[in-house]
Amino acid sequence: MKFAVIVFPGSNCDIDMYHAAKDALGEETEFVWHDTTSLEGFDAVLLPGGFSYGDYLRAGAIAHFSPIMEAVKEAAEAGKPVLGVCNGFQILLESGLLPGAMRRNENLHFICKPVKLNVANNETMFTQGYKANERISVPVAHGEGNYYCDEETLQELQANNQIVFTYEDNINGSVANIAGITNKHGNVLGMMPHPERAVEALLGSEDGLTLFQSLVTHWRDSHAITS
Amino acid sequence: MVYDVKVYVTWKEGVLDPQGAAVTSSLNKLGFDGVEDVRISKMITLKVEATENVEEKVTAMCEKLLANPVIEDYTFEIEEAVRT
Amino acid sequence: MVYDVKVYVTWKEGVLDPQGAAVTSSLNKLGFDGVEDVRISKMITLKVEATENVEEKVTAMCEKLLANPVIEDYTFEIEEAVRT
Amino acid sequence: MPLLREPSPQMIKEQQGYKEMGVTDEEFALIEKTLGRLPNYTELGIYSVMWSEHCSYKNSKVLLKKFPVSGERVLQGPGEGAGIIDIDDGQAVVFKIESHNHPSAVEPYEGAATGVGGIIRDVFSMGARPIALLNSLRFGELKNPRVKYLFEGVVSGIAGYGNCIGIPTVGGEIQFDPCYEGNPLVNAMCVGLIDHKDIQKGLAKGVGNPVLYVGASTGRDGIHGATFASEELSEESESKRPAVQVGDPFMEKLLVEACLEAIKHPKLVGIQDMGAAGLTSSSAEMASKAGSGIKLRLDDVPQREKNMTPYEMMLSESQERMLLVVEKGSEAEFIETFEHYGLHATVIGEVTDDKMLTLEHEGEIAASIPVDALAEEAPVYHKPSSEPAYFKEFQQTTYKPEVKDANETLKALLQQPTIASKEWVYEQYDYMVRTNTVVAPGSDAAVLRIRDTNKALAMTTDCNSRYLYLDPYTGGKLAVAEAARNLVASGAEPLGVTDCLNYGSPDKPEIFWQLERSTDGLSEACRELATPVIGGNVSLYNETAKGAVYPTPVIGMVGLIHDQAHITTQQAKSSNDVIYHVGA
Ligand SMILES: Nc1ncnc2c1ncn2[C@@H]1O[C@H](COP(=O)(O)OP(=O)(O)O)[C@@H](O)[C@H]1O
Repeated sequence: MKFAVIVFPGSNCDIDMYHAAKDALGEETEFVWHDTTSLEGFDAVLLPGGFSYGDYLRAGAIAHFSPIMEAVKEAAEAGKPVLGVCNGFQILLESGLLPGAMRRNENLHFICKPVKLNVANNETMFTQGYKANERISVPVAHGEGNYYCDEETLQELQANNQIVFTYEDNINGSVANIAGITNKHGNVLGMMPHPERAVEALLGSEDGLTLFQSLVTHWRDSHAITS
Repeated sequence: MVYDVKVYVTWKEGVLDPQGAAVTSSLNKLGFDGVEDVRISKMITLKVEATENVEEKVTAMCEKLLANPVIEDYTFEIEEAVRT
Repeated sequence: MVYDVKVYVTWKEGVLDPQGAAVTSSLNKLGFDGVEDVRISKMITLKVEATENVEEKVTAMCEKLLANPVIEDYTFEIEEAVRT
Repeated sequence: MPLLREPSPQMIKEQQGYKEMGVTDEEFALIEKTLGRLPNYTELGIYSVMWSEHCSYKNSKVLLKKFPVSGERVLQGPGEGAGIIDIDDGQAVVFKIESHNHPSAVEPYEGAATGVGGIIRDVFSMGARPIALLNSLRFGELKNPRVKYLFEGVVSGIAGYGNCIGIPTVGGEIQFDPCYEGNPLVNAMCVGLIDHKDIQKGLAKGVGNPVLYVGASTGRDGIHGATFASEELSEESESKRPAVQVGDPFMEKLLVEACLEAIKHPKLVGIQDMGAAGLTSSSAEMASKAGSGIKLRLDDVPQREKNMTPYEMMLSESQERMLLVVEKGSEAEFIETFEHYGLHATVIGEVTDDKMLTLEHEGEIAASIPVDALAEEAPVYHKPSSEPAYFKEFQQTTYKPEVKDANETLKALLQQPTIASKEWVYEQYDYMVRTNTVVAPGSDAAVLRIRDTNKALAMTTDCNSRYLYLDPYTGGKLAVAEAARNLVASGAEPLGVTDCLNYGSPDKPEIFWQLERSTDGLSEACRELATPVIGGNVSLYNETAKGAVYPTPVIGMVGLIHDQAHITTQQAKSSNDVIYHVGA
C-alpha cells in the first residue's frame, strides 16, 4: 500500500507521519509537495499536523487553496482513505470535506499532553482494528481544537455514526467531546489527536499504530476481492 | 482607482467565542463591572486596486478566504483611498 | 444605561503584521490582483452598563487589558444600546 | 521622507549627540581616531551598536576569558553563532543560550517569541537542524497582577513561536523572586544536530562573491535594540518602545528548511543570521572574520517601509533575516532554492578586499568603516570591583530554619510557585513534535533519541540564583554541578556548557564583584567536570529603580547517552524498590 504525506509550507508533523507509515507500519510512503496537482499511484492520503501558512487568518484557511487540494478532493471522491490529523483536520474542515469548524481551545492555551480517547465507532476503515468503545491513549498538541458544529449537523453526525473518536475528558470545549469525525462515506477522517505520535513504546504509546494497521488491512481485503 | 476596504468578520450568533468569554471575566476581575457580552472579531483592512465592481471583488474575497461561513459573518465598507 | 461599545485595536505603524502579509500574498495567488497592504486587526464589541463617564471606563479597559500600547493603537465608538 | 533630520558630524560632536546613543566621550574620541575623521550619523549609529555590551562584550570580556573553552570533543568554541561538540559517528551537537529580557519586560509575548526565533537562527546558521528548545525564566512574585501578565505572556510567546515553527520545547526552569519584579529574565536555548561535514562558518570570503539577503524585509522595528538591551530599564524605556519586534515563526520555518537545503550546496561560502544590530553586525562580523571587506548597496535591501535611511536600515532589528555569501555565478541557483520555499533572496552587495564596510545609498557613500574596528577593536573595560557589605554579613550569620511540623513545612514548600509543578507551563509547549522526545518535561533533564542510532541527548538549564546572591563563587559552582547532576541522573555523560550571564549594572563595583566571583566559580566547576563552555551570552543592566536582579548565570548543559537502554527517569517505578542515598 502506498501512502502520500502532503507537505504544506509550515507542516511540522510531516516527518512524524512519514516515520509512522514508513518505519512503524512498514509501507511505501512518499512526501508530496503542496503545489503538486496529482496523487496518482497513491492508495491513501495523509494530511499532517503543524501550522500550514502559520495558521494565519484561521488554521487551515490558506492551505486549503493549495493546488494539491483538488487532487485530495478527487481521492476522497474516489473513496480512497484520507486522514487529516490536527492541522490536517483543520484543512479538511476549511475545504468542506468534513463538516464543522474549529475555535480556539476553551482555556485559550495550547494543550500538549497524552489524552484518553474513546473509540466511538470501530466500524470504519480507520478503526476496525480497535475494539468497540476501546479506551486508547494518544497525545494531543493544539491551540485550536475546539470543534464546533450546529445542532443539526451534530444530529446528522450522530445518525450516520460519523463520530469516531471522543475525548474522555473534554480538554478543549469541543461539541459533544468530539475528537475525530469522518465524512458520510467513512473514507475521510479528521482528528485532533496525533496517532502518528503513538506508534512506538519508547515514546510512550503504541495505540495509534492500530489506526494505520486498520487501513492496511482494509486495503488488502478490498483489493483481494476486486482483483 | 484605489479603494480602502474594511472587512469586519464577526462570530455568527449562537457560536460561543472562547476568547470573548475569557476577556469578559478578566475585565470583571479587574474591577470593570457591568461589562458583558465581549466578542472578539476581526477587522481586516486592505487596499484594492479596481476598475469596476469593487463590491463584487470584495464579496468574493470574503466568501473565499476572509470569513468561514460555518461560524462567521462578514460586512464591509469601501472608500476611495486618498492618494498621498 | 447600557452602551454598545466597539473597540478597534490596530497595529502601530511600522509594526510587522505577519498575518496580514500572508493573507496579502494568498489573495494575490488566488487571483485577486491589485490587493495590497492587508492588515488584520481586532474589533472587540461589548456591552457596558454605566452611570456616567463611559468614555473614561472604556479608555481604562483599553489601556489595561484590551490593547498593548507598546505595539498597538486603539480607537473606540460608543452608542446607547437599543433595548430588545 | 526620513523620520528625523540627521545632524551633521560637526553637530554631533559639538552637541555631544553621541551620548544619546550610549557612546562615551572616550569612545567617541576613539571612533574619531580609528576613522581618521568625524563619523557621520549613520557611522556613529553603526559604532554604537557594535560597541554596545550586547555585541562587543566590552565589560565582560575579561571575565569570559577565564572559562575553559577547549576539550577533546569541542569542534567549535565561543566565537561563532553557536558552539559545537562531537558526539561520534561523524555527528555533532550544536547549542547556545541567549537572553531576551528587556523586550520581554515591555511586550512579554513578542519579546519572548522573538527571543526563541533569534536563538534558533543562531543554531541553523551553523548548518545544524534545530531539534530542541529550552528556556530559563525569572519573574517577581505571582501575587502581583503585572507579574502574572508577564508570566502568562512570556509562556505563551515561547509556546507560540516554538509550536508554530515545529521544534519541540523540551525543558526549562522557572524561579519567582521579588528581585525580578519589573525586570524578568527570559533566556532561550536551542539545541541542534549536525553532521561534521555540514558545519558552516559565518565568513565573507572571496573578492567579488555576491552577498545575498534572505527572509523578511527590513522595517523600522527594533532600531537600537542592541543598545536598548544594554541599558537599565527605566520609565524612559517606554519611549524606546519600538525596540520591540513582532516575530513571524512561519517565515522562520521556511527559512530553516531553505537554509538547510542551501547549506548542502557546495557553492555556499558563508551564512550568518541577522540578530542584534541586524545587517550591521552580520556584515561586519562576516567580513572581519574572513579578513575581507564588504560593500552593500542599500537601495537593493528589501524594505517594508518607505523612505528608510541608511541609519534605519543598518540598525533595524527586523526578525527572520539571513545573510549569505555564495560563489560568484551561483546566485541564481540559490535564489531558486529559496523561491521553492516561497522566499525571496536578493543580491545586495559583494565581498571586497579593502577590509572596509562600505555602504552605498542613492548614488552616494553613506558609510565607510574598517570592519575590524567594528568587530574586533571595541574598547575593553575592566570595571572596578568591590565586595558588597551584605556578603560579609551573610558569611557571619548561620541560619537555622525552625520546623515545628515537618508535614506542614513540606506542604508549604510544595506550594511555593518556584517548587510547585510546572505542568501548567509545559503543557502549552509542544514537547513531542518530530517524535524524538523520550523523556518529556517533568524529569531531571529532557532526553531526545537520535534517530537511526542507539544514542540519545540529554539537556537541561539550571541556576539557583539565590545561592549565587548569598555566595557568588560557591553558587556558581553549584549551578554547574546541578546541571551536570541532572544529566547524569538521566543516564548521560555531560559534554559541555552554554551560559547566559544575567546581572545588574557592571558600572556598580558590587555587581562587578558578583560577576567576577561567580564566573570564577563557574569556570572552576566547568574545568573540574570537564564540561567546557562552548558559547553563551551576556545580559547586563538588569536593574530597576528598586535594585539589581540576583546574579543569574543560567547554565545550559547537554550530555550524551551512549546507549538508549541507559535512559533513566526521575519517577519512582514500583513499591518495594530500594532507595539509596549517594554522595555527600
Ligand atoms: N557568557 C558567555 N560565555 C561564553 N561565551 C560567550 C558568552 N557570551 C558570549 N559568548 C560568546 O561570544 C561570542 C560572540 O558573541 P556574539 O557574536 O555577540 O553572538 P550573538 O550575536 O549570538 O550574541 C559567541 O560565540 C558567544 O558564544
